[in-house]
Amino acid sequence: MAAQLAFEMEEAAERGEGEPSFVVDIDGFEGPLDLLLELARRQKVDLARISVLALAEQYLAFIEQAQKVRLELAADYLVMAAWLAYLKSRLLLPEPPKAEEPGAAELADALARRLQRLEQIRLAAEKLINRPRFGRDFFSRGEPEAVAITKRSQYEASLYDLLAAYARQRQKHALARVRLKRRIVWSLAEAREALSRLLGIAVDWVDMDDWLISYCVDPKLRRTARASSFSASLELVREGKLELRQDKAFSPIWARARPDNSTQAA
Amino acid sequence: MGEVAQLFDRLGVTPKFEPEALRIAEALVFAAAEPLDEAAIASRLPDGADVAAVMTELQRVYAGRGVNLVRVARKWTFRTAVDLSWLLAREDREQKKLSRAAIETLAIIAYHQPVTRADIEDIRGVAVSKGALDVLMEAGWIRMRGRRRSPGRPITYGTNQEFLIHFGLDSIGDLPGLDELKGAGLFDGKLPTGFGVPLPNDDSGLAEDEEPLEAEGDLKEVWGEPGEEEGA
Amino acid sequence: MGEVAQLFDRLGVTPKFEPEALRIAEALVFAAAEPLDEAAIASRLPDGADVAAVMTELQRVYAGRGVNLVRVARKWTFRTAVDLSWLLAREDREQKKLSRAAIETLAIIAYHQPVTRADIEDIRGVAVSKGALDVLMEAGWIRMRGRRRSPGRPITYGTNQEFLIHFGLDSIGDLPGLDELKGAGLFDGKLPTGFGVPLPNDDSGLAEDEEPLEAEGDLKEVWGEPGEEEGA
Repeated sequence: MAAQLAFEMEEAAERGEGEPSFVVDIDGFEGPLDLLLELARRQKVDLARISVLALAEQYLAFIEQAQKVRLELAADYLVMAAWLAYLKSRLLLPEPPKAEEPGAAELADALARRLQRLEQIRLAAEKLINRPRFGRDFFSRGEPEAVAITKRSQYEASLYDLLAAYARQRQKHALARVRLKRRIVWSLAEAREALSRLLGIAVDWVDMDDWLISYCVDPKLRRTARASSFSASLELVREGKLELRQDKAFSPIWARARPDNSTQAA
Repeated sequence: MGEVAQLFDRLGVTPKFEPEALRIAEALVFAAAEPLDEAAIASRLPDGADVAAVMTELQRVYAGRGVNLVRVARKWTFRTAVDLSWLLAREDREQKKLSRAAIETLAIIAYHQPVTRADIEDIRGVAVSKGALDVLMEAGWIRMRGRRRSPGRPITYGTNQEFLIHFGLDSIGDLPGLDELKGAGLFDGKLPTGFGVPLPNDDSGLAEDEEPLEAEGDLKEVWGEPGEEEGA
Repeated sequence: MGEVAQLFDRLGVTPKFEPEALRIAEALVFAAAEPLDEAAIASRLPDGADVAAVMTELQRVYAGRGVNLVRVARKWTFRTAVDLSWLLAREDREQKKLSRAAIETLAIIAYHQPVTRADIEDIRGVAVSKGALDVLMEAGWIRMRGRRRSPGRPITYGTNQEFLIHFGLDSIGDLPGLDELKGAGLFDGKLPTGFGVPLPNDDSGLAEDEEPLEAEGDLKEVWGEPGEEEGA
């Protein structure tokens, strides 16, 4: 609203005569209904028994004066003025015999009820806002005691996580496992250990093939056993712990522990 | 414990529960940062203790003291006595003063809930002033409840638990001046059908003529509106 | 106020100060965000009130109650009675994600149970990571079943009912087999012939090569091990 000043009806209506004198600060109103309520209060009667006609006239007079001093009124106020002007004319004219629209008295009554309702809610608002209020009139404990929290972990994993983890690992190691199967071999160390044991028993020449078969029942292992033990036997020969003999190519290989004296002779 | 029993003896009161129940309830409500409902209190009381009787007795013990046991929003909490507010008023606790428009809007929402923006405007005879709803939302006292099943499906507003706590009300039915309003028969008038419920209702359930707000996007969208809707 | 005086009368106590002073001190200490020293309290009491006497009396009033008035660092504050501190303990469940090593270990236990630590290491191709078994035990999904009848008599592990509940399985046999895992795209096609996924079995009965865990002492001893066993 543009009006900043107290709008003094009395002064504005200087040339008028017998106008009720009152001071209205238009800036302080919360819309036309509020203004109407204020005007109604000035009738100093119960809102239920208010003269709506008088009220309409007062409102219209107020608007007229406001326009004379070129106050810019919000559209709301003007709409209300138009409606009240219509109501006023309806109230002054005799009622048409068959009313299609609500009668003037009904309209007036509805307005009075609206004002009453606003008045009531205002009273209620006042009561509400003047109640003792939290943080202003009463306070909670300033230092509430913290609840001690014992953390208990709850682990989370979905079935998908579980299955994916399983497949991932099995997949990763599937190929490695295959190699493991093929690697059913006699390592050099294993062969050497077996040969060393043999050295304890075989004082005389033994056929290495016979001996290997007696150790390695599984035929699949024969090749790896032969290869590893041959390499191991060469190692033992180099160390002077074993003697090897082969009569001709592809004939059996004979082995025996090297006698102690020959070790010393060498 | 013995001392509490002694206290009761001296007061000539025979409680219908173990004194221990009283101590536990007292400790719980005293320690809590927020009001506690009876179910929460009962869960810590010895089996079979009558929580309502315990709380009534505790309330009696604290009546007239510097700290009182009060019931707000159907929950129990300790509060400094209202008559000592002068003692504790501090500047830093001063609250933003609400505009007259905001106060009236709050009252309309409280007493007539669930209400739409149009309902509020109808009662006040003026467009809902800029930011009035925002201020109330920000204060944490009102909430969007749903939408009215009517053309345009307007948002309905109501109060929440914070509202009850702030104004020290046990339930919305304890609003001051409610009887006068009811007596004046002003709950009907020109309000839409279904609005004629004689009592304000802050039930979390929706009214018959309400439907839920659809989604978060919906809420946001609506919440962006007030500026635009500003008429006057 | 009158009620407080009455209370004192009934208690047969004659205070040397106005009952109002007691109420004020009570409200002050209650609402304060930190313990208050006597000077701060005295500044709000009616002139001439003996603050020490007031506090002593207030302490007496609260003695034996669920909440006590205590003096800490020469300042006054309310505290939950020590014997009721259990009221203020609360369990908080914290959601933790299982580590990759732990979930892999769990998966192997689930499919291959009963398995020993060495079995798991053999399948995974790496040493069982530190604490993976501990975590699974803590999560409550695996159990020690018994001992394998083999050198060193290693502990065998299996899953339990909690495991089934957590993963929404009706029985351990509901874990998908190879074809289903393949169908779900979890295995790509390049698997060697003879590759299989065992039909998991969490029977509570011991397998042929298992023997029972002997005693509790046994369990404890074993349970102390994992850290040490941690090799690679």
